[in-house]
Amino acid sequence: MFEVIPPRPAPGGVAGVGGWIRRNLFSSPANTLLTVVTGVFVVYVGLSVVLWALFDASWGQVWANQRLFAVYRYPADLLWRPMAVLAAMMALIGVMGGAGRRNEILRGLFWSLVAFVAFVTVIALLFWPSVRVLWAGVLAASLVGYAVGVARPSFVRGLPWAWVAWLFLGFFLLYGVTPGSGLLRIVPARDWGGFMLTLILFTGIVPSFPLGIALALGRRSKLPAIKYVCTGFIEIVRGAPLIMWLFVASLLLPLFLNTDPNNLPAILRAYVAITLFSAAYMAENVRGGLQAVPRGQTEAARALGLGGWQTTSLIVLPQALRAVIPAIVGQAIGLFKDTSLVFIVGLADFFRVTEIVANQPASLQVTGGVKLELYLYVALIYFFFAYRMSIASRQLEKQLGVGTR
Amino acid sequence: MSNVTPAPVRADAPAGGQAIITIEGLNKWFGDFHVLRDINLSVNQGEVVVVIGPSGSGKSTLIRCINHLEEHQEGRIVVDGTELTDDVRNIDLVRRETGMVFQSFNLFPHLTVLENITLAPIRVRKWKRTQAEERARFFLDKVGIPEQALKYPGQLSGGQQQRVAIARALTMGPKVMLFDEPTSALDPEVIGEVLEVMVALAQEGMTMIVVTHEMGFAREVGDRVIFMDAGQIVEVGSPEHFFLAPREARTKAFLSKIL
Amino acid sequence: MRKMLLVLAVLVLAFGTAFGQGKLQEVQARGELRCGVNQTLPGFGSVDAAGEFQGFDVDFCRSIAAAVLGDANAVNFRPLSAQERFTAVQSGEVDVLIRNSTFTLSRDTSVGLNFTAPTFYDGQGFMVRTDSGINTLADFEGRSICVQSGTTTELNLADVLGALDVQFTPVIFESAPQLVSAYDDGQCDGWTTDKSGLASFLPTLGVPSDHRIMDATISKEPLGPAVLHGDDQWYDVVKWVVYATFAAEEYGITSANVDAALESPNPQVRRMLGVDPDQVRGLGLSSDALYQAILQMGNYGEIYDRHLGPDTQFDIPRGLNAPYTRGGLLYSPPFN
Amino acid sequence: MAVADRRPSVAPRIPFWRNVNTIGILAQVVFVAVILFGVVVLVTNTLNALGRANLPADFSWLGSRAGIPIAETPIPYTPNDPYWRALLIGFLNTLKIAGIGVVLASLIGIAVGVMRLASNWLVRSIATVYIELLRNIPLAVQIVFWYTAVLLPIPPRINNPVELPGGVYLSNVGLAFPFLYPTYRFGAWIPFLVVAVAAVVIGVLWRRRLARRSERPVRVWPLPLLAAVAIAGGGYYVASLDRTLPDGLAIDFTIDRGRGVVYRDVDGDGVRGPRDPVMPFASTIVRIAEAELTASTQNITESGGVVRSTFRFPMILGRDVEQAVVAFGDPDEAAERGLEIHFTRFPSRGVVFVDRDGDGAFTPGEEIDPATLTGFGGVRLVMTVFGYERHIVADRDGQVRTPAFSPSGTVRSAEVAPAENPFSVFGAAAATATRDDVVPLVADVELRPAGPLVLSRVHVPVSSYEGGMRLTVNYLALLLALVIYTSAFIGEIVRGGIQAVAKGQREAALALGLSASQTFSLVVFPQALRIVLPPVISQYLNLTKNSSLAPLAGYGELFVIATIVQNQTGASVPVALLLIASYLFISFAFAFVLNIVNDRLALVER
Repeated sequence: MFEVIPPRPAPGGVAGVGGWIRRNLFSSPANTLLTVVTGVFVVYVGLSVVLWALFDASWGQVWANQRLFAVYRYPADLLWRPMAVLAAMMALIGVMGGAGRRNEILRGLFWSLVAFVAFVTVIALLFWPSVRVLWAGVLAASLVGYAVGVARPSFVRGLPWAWVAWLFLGFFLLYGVTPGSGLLRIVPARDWGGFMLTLILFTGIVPSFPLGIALALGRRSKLPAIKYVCTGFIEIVRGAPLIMWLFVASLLLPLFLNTDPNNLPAILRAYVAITLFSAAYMAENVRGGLQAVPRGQTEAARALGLGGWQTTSLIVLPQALRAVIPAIVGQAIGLFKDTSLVFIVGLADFFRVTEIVANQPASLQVTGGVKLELYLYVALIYFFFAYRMSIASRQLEKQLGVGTR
Repeated sequence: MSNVTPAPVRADAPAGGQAIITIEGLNKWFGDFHVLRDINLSVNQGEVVVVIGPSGSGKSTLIRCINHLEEHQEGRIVVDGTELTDDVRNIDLVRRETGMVFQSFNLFPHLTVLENITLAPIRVRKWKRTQAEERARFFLDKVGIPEQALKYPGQLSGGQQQRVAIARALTMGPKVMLFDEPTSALDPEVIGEVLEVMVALAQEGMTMIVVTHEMGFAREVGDRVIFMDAGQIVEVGSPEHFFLAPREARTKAFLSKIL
Repeated sequence: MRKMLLVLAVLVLAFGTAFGQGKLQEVQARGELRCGVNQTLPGFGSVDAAGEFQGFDVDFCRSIAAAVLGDANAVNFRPLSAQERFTAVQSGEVDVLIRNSTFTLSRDTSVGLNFTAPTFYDGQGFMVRTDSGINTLADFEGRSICVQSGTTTELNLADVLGALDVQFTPVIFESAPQLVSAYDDGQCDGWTTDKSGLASFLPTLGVPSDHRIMDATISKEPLGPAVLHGDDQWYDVVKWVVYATFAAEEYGITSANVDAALESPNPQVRRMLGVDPDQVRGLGLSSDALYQAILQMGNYGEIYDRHLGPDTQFDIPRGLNAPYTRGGLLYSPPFN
Repeated sequence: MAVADRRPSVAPRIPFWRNVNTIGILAQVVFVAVILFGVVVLVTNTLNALGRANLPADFSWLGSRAGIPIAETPIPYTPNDPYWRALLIGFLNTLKIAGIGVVLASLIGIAVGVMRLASNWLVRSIATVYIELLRNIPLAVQIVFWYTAVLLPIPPRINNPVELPGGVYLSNVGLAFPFLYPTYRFGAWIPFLVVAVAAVVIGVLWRRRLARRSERPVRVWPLPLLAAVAIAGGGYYVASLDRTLPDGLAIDFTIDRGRGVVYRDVDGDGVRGPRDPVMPFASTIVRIAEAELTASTQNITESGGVVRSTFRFPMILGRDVEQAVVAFGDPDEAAERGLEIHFTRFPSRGVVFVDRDGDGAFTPGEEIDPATLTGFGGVRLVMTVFGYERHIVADRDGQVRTPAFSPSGTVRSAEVAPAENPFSVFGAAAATATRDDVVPLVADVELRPAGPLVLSRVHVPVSSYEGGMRLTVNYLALLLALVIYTSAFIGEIVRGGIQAVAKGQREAALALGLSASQTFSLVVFPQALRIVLPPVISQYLNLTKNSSLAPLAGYGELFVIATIVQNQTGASVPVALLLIASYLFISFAFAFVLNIVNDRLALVER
């Protein structure tokens, strides 16, 4: 007579917390030794860092210079402008996060940003009281955006236009419209800096996208002239480091245009260099995607009577881009970190502000100077964003089924 | 000069019909490799021509030349009165009037079945979306999978995908359908469902050129069978002629292997 | 083809429209002065927590703005790295460069700059540990010296010690703060830069009393505003604003008492402050230009004391930077 | 007739804008015209702008004197050398950091990648944290962190370096270790080296042919390599037989400067003239019978905190001298205050203390505060050195350096304790004799014959390393940051590569009875390597390009030197062109290697 044997609980060391610990930490004498040694090491390092941060470090200059870190010399009375741009951005992301109930990745990103804004709001409450209302406003705008997204998911359809509007209005809000007058007076680009500048430079990824696609298509063109020019551009730009291009662009762009360099603020020059550099890398990513699209796709499209441009834009590119989204996110993370190189052209981005703060007479009065504190502070914030993006990239990869071949 | 080129086999359509495809003296090279040699072929409206032959014999290349997926170097190809020349407009015209079904389906994976089908009518024929969708559903119904309209190709079986591909080609209202080994990539149990559709299509009077190894199909619906080898047309005849009394030794050898 | 070239040439010309007017008119029309400064040299140029530029060099930018535009705050500061500072003047990106740059022959000629009156007479010196046993330059034999890259100090060091046949190990840094911390941590036996720089960083060292600035001065380092070569009017304006700060200190005129000084019987003072307006107008400025400079930013001594004087952490002795009447080099030509 | 039919009838004329053949050409012509126009405009603009600003647009300045001191020079260089040489040094320095960095990053990266897959959770987690943390912080921040926050403050100062086994010295000036350098006899060895290399090439070709013909497996490499080593070794011996010094080899040693230059007196005038070439890496022995050095006590900050009243003489080791005695510069005052000397490292380091607890030895807490004694200078000390003898290998510039001694007795009237055992020297309290005479300073420098190579050891005569191979702290900081940053990326690639090797491969290997480690090293890793190599090579290129962040660490590589040159000459365009060309050269070199690797991998697959 056949009878199903009832399941029994697993013996110790297979399941449960104890089992997990045994398997992962103490499976053999060598492993145990390894666990103990590394454990002691980790505890020692962790403890010394915490003790130093709590007792030895002097964080005063970090908090006192929050404005420099955030916006550098952007006028204090006009801070509502960048904050409004930020609030609008958060609200738009909020709408996306709220509406895309099924899109875990986007929602996760949104809440991470909200957490960051909340963190800065707390810092502002403690150390930078004049902007606490503004930061609270940003927080509120994010939540309102989210609520709107949840209530009216259909708003998402209008979002591309909203983003375009945000881009233009945001620029005008930051830069201003009328010189000197009361209404939106102009804040010259040389006063922009800090984390705001890092984010602005980071948006260089946006124009680099179409440029990169054009270059990639050009590189795959059957027409030799176009192909070689595009290939040459891509290879030359990728061949040299970004810091060199920033330096060269800063020197040469005004010469190339034979114009008063003041018409090309340093930020613009850096932006051009970053965009072109990013475009060359984007082109290589896109090219990888183009190569992954089977030839049959093009042929089927041509057989249906679609023209060359239609085939490319409707059939080939959508597939190619989808395949390289993780690579593009990876590139975005790289670009985010690389914005720190603009120190070479005298721009005061988030990273460069550490040097400026370290050289204030006030910083020099602290015994031994304030260095480690400043570097740790910026490193942590860079890490937060870059790491969060890389998590999102991994989720995206999983969602798209790339890498699970 | 003393070398006498053997006269190429001419696969002319039966007299009396209205020729919709005329190929004369077609030659094509891939680099130094002479893939198509002196092809002469014409096809009448409503005719079903089956092209058979060993792999590498140039069958696929031949039908790909007909809608200019491959460029020929010598000879003339006239489709529905339009000659394929270097004129971009003529190429577009010919492609509009010929539908093609590929061995590997080549559905667009990022579009739904319905979008796959309506894409070309909307973009090329400039139909309204509603009109295109209506026609698309009509043909989906015809190939027997009306319920799959909103799925993505990846969610369909091979046989279903190929039927979508046929519907996609048909929705453009082509005058000629080109089939490039439409069943070769399919599992044996679903080949039948695709062939059924093709048979039905043939019986409705569609002009078809079919490259295939399905001898049953050739025998059932083929008006003419063309045997190609080494880039040449070796033998032309009715299905009965082929399967009962092939003339050329090469044809016999080929048929003995696959039958 | 020829037509095409013609079109091309026209377009090229259109791109290359020369800047017609002089810098002074340009600045006045623009309503702000573009001033190239340092933002990482405490005492001379730095940015405080409120985002304001502070420092000795920075205040001269403000003086010039006060004179030219009547408003000391009408300055657009452009922080420049050592690498780009001269390019910034050559290309017209800044109207005037006041970024602890030394007036030298080659810079005045080949690099296309014009240096106006020096605002700070400096000399390259050395800081060493008191216990290092280094008393003369020859003692640097076999020792290491920290130096900042891309500066005249680097060139002077190589020149002077090379002439003495002293072999040393240069340790080169991109920025002054890095250099100072390296020196403080004992990476080099000596550290060389302008003596003002030595003095301003001395208090920031771990144990300042362990270090001393050597007597030896191996160079003349007149630091002053630089403008683009070839615009005499603008050159004169910058130069005379600087002279006005000298003269004001010499005559005892400060921002506090400048209004009273308008009543001064001294013809020099009257001409400088625009009471007798012809001389100042001759510069192309309004007659109260120099008055405004002194009213808003003070005389040389006030500027000096604000940033480098005894009440600051730097406390650099006036030394050569005293009026000639007190044994220094500050000597303003007469306002005649 | 049939033949005529084969040719297509002449098609009706196609308008050129619809002709597939002409469309392409037309598009290219338009494209090229636009690009050319752009280039012409840019070039004209640039020339105009350069002309207006009176800046150089050519390369003629390359030959002028650079005047840039560079700390690390792989080839001889002085500030009097021209600009091109300074730039060349920069380029070589880039290669120097990239070459070493690539090797180290690979090693650490592989280790981290394997750790990522370890069975121990803690190890796995550490590797994960390492990778995620380092990949997501800008390299610029990391360089500054390592340089400013870690390397500069933490290690001991140059005048008290840590001596590691093998004569390696570490301090905040950098790292120095013994190194082999070619001598004047190196030329005699070169033919043997050439033969050895030829032997490897010929041998390998021969063994390959043999391998192809023979049925049995043939090991290609061992025999030729063995032969090459034998030839080179034998050649070294033969080349060492004749060690005759070159004619006219001399050294001008100035003892009070502690410096000499080995040169060949070509003109025979007995003086080093401008035409007499210096002789690098000459082996010398410097002997000084009796001399003095001075020092003062100071408070120094080390990683453990402030150490008070220490004294440090230029580093003289016990093996350098027969005897060395440290005494107070002013014995009377010292005696009055009860000061005593405690050595922490004989004979040149120690602490001045007051024996408060009367136990006759130094106890922590007994240090004096030098500032309270004599102001700035602390307590002055004098070391008298007897029988100094040191083997010093001249550096690349022929330079030999010792501490700058003073004649014994000039500094003061030294009290000398003739101690039997130098390590028992305790202090001036033991002084028995007073001398008032001044012993003149005499150095005896012997030039020694040498074989083709000479081992140059590190010593610290003043406050910089001499001899051996020296790596500056700037180099080390940049290297550390680059290596660690890149290793995180390589680690992730390695992990991916190992995971990508089909699970079946591992199972098959285990099923064959291979151990876990054999499975990994013989089956999994070689396969992973093929997946990993191409992306890792592109990481190598990234590392090389990232070395241009050197301005943050003050290391004089290509980009740093180029920016200085640009600033001095104003030659923006030429410098930019040189930079771009140099980096392209490097990139293409990497692409070349990558292609070779890809080809070989493809071959293996077939």
